[in-house]
Amino acid sequence: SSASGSARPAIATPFKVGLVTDIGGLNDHGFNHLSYEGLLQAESQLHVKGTVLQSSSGADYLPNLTKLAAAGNNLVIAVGFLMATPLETVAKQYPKVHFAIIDSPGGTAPDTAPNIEGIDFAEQEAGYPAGYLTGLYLKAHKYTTASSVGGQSIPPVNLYIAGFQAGVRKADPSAKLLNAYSQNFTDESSCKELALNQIQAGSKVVFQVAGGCGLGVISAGVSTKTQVIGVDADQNYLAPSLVLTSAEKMVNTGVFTAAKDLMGGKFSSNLQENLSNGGVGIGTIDAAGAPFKAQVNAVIAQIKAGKIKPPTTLLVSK
Amino acid sequence: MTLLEDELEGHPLGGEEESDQAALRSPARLTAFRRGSGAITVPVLTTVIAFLAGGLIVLASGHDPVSTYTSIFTGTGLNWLFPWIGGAARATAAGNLQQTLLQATPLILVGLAVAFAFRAGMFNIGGQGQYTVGGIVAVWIGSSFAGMSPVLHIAFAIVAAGLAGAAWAGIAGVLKAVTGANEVISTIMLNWIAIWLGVYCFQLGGPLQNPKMPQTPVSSNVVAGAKLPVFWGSAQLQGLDVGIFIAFALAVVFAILIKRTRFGYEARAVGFNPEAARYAGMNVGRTWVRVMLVCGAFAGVAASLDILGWKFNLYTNDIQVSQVGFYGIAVALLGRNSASGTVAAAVLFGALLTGTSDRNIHLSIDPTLVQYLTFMIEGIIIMLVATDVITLRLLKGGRRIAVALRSRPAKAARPSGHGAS
Amino acid sequence: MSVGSLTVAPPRTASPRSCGIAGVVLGALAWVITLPPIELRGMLASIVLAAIAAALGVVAVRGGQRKLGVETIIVALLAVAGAAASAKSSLATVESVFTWSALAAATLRYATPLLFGALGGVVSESGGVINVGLEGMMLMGCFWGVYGADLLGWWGWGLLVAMLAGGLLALVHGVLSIHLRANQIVSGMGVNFLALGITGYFLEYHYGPNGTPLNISQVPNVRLPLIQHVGFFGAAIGDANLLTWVGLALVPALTFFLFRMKWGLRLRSVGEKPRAADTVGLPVLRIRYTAVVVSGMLAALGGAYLSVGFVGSFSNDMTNGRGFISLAAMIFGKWRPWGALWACLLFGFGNAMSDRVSSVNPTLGTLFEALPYVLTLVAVAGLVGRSRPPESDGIPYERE
Amino acid sequence: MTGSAPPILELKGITKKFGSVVANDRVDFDVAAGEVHALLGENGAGKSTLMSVLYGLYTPDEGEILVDGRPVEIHSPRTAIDAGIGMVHQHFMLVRVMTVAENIVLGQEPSRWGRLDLKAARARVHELSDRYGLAVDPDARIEDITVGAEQRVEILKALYRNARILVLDEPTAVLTAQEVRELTGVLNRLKRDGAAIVFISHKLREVLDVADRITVLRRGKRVASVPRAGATEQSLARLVVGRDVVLSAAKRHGTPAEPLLAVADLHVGDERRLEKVSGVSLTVRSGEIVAIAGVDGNGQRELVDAITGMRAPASGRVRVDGREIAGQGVRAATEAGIAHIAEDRHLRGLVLPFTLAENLALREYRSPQCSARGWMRLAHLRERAGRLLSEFDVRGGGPDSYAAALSGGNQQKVAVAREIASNPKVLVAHQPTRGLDVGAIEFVHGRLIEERDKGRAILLVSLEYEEVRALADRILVIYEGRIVGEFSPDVSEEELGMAMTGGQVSRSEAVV
Ligand SMILES: Nc1ncnc2c1ncn2[C@@H]1O[C@H](COP(=O)(O)OP(=O)(O)OP(=O)(O)O)[C@@H](O)[C@H]1O
Ligand SMILES: Nc1ncnc2c1ncn2[C@@H]1O[C@H](COP(=O)(O)OP(=O)(O)OP(=O)(O)O)[C@@H](O)[C@H]1O
Ligand SMILES: [Mg+2]
Ligand SMILES: [Mg+2]
Repeated sequence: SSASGSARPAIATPFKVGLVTDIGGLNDHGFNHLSYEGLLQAESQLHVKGTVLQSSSGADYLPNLTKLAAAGNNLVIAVGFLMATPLETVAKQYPKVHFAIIDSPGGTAPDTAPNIEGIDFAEQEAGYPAGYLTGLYLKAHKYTTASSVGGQSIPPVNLYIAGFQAGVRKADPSAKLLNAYSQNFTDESSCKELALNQIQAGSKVVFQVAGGCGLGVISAGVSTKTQVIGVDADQNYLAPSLVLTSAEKMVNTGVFTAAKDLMGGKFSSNLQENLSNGGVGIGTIDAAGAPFKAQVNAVIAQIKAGKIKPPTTLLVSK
Repeated sequence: MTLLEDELEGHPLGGEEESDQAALRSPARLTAFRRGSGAITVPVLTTVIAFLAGGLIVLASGHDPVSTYTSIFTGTGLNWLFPWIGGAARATAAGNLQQTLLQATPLILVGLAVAFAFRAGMFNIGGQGQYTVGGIVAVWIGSSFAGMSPVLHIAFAIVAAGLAGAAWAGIAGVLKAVTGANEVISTIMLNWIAIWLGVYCFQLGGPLQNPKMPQTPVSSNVVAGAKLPVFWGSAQLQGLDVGIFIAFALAVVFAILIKRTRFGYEARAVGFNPEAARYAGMNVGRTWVRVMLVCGAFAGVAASLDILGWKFNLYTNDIQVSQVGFYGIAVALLGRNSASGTVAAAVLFGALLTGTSDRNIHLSIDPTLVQYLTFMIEGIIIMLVATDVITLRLLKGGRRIAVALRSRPAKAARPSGHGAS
Repeated sequence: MSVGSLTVAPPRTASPRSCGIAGVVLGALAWVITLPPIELRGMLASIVLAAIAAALGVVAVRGGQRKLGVETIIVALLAVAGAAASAKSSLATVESVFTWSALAAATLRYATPLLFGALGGVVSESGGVINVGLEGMMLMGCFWGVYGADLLGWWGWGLLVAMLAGGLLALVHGVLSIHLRANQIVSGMGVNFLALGITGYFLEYHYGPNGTPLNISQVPNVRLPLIQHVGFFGAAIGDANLLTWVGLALVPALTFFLFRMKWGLRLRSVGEKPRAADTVGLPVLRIRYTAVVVSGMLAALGGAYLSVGFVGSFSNDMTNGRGFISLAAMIFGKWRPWGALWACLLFGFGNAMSDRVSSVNPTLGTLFEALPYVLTLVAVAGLVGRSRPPESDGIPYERE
Repeated sequence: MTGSAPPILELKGITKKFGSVVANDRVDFDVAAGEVHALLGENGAGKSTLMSVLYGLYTPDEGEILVDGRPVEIHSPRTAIDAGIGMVHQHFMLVRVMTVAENIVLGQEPSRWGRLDLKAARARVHELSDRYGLAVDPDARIEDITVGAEQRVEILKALYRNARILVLDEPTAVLTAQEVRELTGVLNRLKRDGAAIVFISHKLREVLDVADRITVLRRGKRVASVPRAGATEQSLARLVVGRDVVLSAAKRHGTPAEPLLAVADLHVGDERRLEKVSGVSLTVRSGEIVAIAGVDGNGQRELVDAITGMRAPASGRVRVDGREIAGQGVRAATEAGIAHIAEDRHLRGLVLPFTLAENLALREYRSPQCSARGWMRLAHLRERAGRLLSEFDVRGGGPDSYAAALSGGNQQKVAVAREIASNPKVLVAHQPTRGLDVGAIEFVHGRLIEERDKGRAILLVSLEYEEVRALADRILVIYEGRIVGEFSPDVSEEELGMAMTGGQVSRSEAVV
């Protein structure tokens, strides 16, 4: 569906944007936090009036969304696919309000109500160049194995890993790939344990796709002097000489863009964030990866040009 | 309600000083002795004191406790009970009260699951696991059998969830009865096993995962016919469903079971003194098993009311982060393991959860801090409940607090003839 | 009823009990021979061994050792399943899962925080105070350990601050349950909530959205220069955390303390029969306070291992139920340090295994996450006899 | 002997209240060196309370304590110990899982750098036990030794702490005649060494045996203080209860009829599967009281448990009126007509936090009168309890009072009432008067004989020679799990004692 026909908001009343976090809360080292940053950015640059509600359990989703919708927000953003069902319910009750959802589940949510916009990210397009860099690094050092630690087997995680694996194999077709899930996004020690396992099994680059839990992967990298790859944000600052690079997903940009677009009268069923529009990308490349910068940039250009289409399914699931 | 009240009637003894028998160690015994001391006043006063103490924390954190508490209170929706609240405020209050009661519903039942075990001398930490298993079954049945008549479908789902919870708790009961396995260990383990079972069922590619949403680790949705009717508030926007009446009814069942039935008599005897129960010809092991079955059934039904009432599906994530069992222990203890107490405590916790939810409190306090304040207030409430002596002694004009705090050094300082000799 | 068998002296040879134990060993062997380094590929040997084990189990049941016998049969069945699983998997897979040295190292890592918690529980409950608040005390250790290490710049200070915080929370539990004679379970639960609130609040307050800094000073690993390169041992214990060693050392130390020293005698007397202790002039309440506070400090060290020792940062509710597992391990270990150690190791092993097995098959992987819990359940149901807590555990002491 | 010696210990005007209960009401009491001063009184008269005040466990509301003529402030057992006071409590203060030596030295352990010096502890224990003839095994765990030995350990504990004033609260309640004699010897030795001894007992004969002076408490007040000379059991009983007491139940001979309980070749193991009962056979007939006499720990507990269904025997038969019940559990035994007055009312006999109505239903709660189709008939239970409480003269509470709130004697009456009210064919009475005062004993004995005369078969298990002789129609002596002799009630104490300790048995004595 396209923009709702309603007139642009009067100048006098500020444009209001509400944000509902999932139970991860604002300090999840992940997308809730990044969404909030996007909102802050919108507040300072677009002068919108932002409101955030955190959910402390699943029972809060619907009341929180309802509250923001009823409070006259122009745009209500639900952070995370967990809110898909309640969002659909609320959106139908408030057909005049615009809603958006980060990481809509497989693009299904937007189809359920015309006033929902899915903010989707092509994570595989960030994972691919990170993987490609990894492959180059492996080959240069005659290393055999790279690995990934996911939080849970869900699309946003698997897309990253799918791109990563394809990227590694592109650069080093003989590379061995490992993958494991910690089954959570919070317990750093469980991710560290998995990473240590993989490192012990020969992995020389570990890609973390597990939010806060993934910090444990970086910790494992630090204690074994192994290269790791950050996720979602540029995590190079955490261990500047060991974070090979980061696969970034600008959730903040997504939130900002959605607000900006709606202010400009633009609203669609899907807001696609990808490498071309800067919605995903890779972060700082450390010293170990520096020699391969040019090659990685070339691959990025190819993806942008559509010459390479990173896959969305995993090559190796274990 | 005389039934519930007589269950709460006072016990003449303040506490047992020491015992020669292992039997007296049972938590049931401990709580029974505490149960008598002022059925209504003490919990109420305890709550008040806890809030005051919480207010100090709020103050210490640099916020205004009065406005914080005002917003918490309006957030609970309890102001709906004030006739002078009208108009929009009344509508908001109604909405909040619905959420409070919706939260209270499973807490009542999981609280009863813990309380019943306590009454029989067992510590059921497994409410969470029993709730989880009940939820899995409820959502499975609720999302299948689309053509079934609603009443039947709902009853089927609730009963099946109850049975699933019962079976899960029964494992701990049987292990205790047959092999002597300590139920604290087995119920903790069963909690985690239930969680992973649930995650397995609804994960991508899991056996019960929603086939229409292959990219989401979630169950199928409960069909329209299996949803519990909402009788207050919007049926779409999570109004209050009839589940709460089922919870109330089961609380009455609990009270009757405990006080009026042979099973309850046996359960209490076993709880207070297993050896005496054996002496009376009771089969202690079988009683343990049966008690656990009942506990599990309560917790299982709790989950089904959530699923059929407002959740309608289960994400793996819901299963992993649910805290219902944790709260259930607190609720049971706050309610002193009686039916009416548990109901009251569940409503209190429900109110606390909604009242302190971000949407109700965030204007008066830094939103990133509020949930932690909630935990602290909850902790203080629970601790004060544990020491109703404080409240009791305040009630008695502080006379006895001096006794409790009487310290030996102070007395030793007094001159003593012997010391001089 | 076995008629008359008891009237003569109990038969010493091949008692049902020894049959049962032999059965358990044989059953375990049936599985172990399919694993590295033996790696028998056919199932025949395993099936034969398991069958003998099961038969021994039946003998044990017949002989009155019902529980042990049933356990033996369960072990035999599990062994066949395990052997079948090994046989079906490729050798490479089996070897990747059963890298014993790495498994041992991971087991120790998982067991360490639990061990501290469980030992804390042993101390507190030996003195007669049930400590359901271990979870909260551990969590305090997690956060304040990081805070201390960050603020004061050295992990040692971090541990100290952690112990102070854990001890302080334990003191709250102590005042409630000792002086005010609270129901100790309730008080412990309250303490858990409080810790959740306090740590979350101060995390937010001090560190805000970025969380704790990642460059804090961490408890170092102990590199054993001689052992480090010696095959199995090198990988298993050549590079373990200092706190792991401290925890392991605490087990015999605490055993010695409890059973060989006068303070241990006093502590246990207070937990068993406070009135008896009182009547010989021991300060019951003071001893209980000390026990509870020390227990909080130990639990906090366990928490600090997680944060300052292992991952080097703190996140909300980081203990994630480990305190309760410690509690279970303590009960499982029959309120004794060595017992607690075995329980923690078993649990840690389950965890380590689950990590490796779950990587093999991602769909079934989630089920394998339950492995440590299932292992514990099976073990507690079978191998451990009825355990008896200190007689006055959980009963507040008052004179009149 | 030494009425003239100055008192080592003096209690003056002690008052102690528990809420509204005045447990001690301006009580005066003193004891001199080398003297045994007995303290008598009904259950709940305030004896233990007074001694707890002395030992620093309770703080008196009024009054003062003088040791060696000087006032002392005793506010904890520590100060009491320092003042030279030692106490053997009514309920033993021993840690069951620890050894004898550990219990004795607890709190004043010989040690090197904190490490227990068990060798030194053992040596000290040996030295003391040799001096006073208190034989104990320092390395045995308390849970493995007999009550008599526990008693000795308690005395050793006090001596180890150099007590000059020794308080013994009902030390003989659980001892056999033999052990009582040993204890008397020990007390005499202590007396000779100049100790002052306070001796509390309900057994008047013992009191007359050991005491130099006797003080009687009633309802918290001191009612009399008399020298031993001139005191008789009758006169003391009158002082204690305030009326005349029938000390030895006036018993006609029973008229035994058909056998109701038949035990044949019973073998029973204990918790550790060690055989404790080895081939016991016995018969109890309607209208007959058969007593099992023996030193504690000779298999009585296991025998009673096997007969009442609490424990499955390894082999053998138990028949109640022809119905086999061995190994079938308590319910089968109850249904066959067995009732069981338990040895320990707190451990088994009562559920203390239950009301009296609930406690009184424990034996029969499954009967149609008490519960129907799974529902308890609460009104009936309450009504029935009211009847039983008045019939058995239980004082201190009604049907809705909690059992925990009654005094020990009244608690025992509740347990007795319940078992008798279940209208059993066979009544197994295990230590039915343990810890009861003379008045209560009189009552329980009277009831047992009454029930016998109604045609019940009564199996009495008792450690007390007098009780056995007063009640039994036949006496079976149990020793190391076997019945080693059968005697008529007029058997001499010496002979019975000999049999009970495994001496020569002359079967010829047996009355069939
Ligand atoms: N801790 C207590 N709290 C309240 N009342 C008590 C307490 N201890 C004793 N009493 C009451 O004080 C009175 C005296 O009890 P005490 O134990 O001294 O009796 P006793 O003479 O030792 O009896 P017995 O012969 O049964 O041992 C009783 O009425 C009892 O109920
Ligand atoms: N905390 C208490 N509050 C009220 N009454 C109590 C309390 N503790 C003990 N009592 C009562 O005090 C009395 C004396 O207690 P004690 O332990 O001396 O038992 P007793 O009467 O000697 O009985 P027994 O013969 O079983 O030892 C009993 O009636 C008991 O119920
Ligand atoms: Mg894991
Ligand atoms: Mg007494």
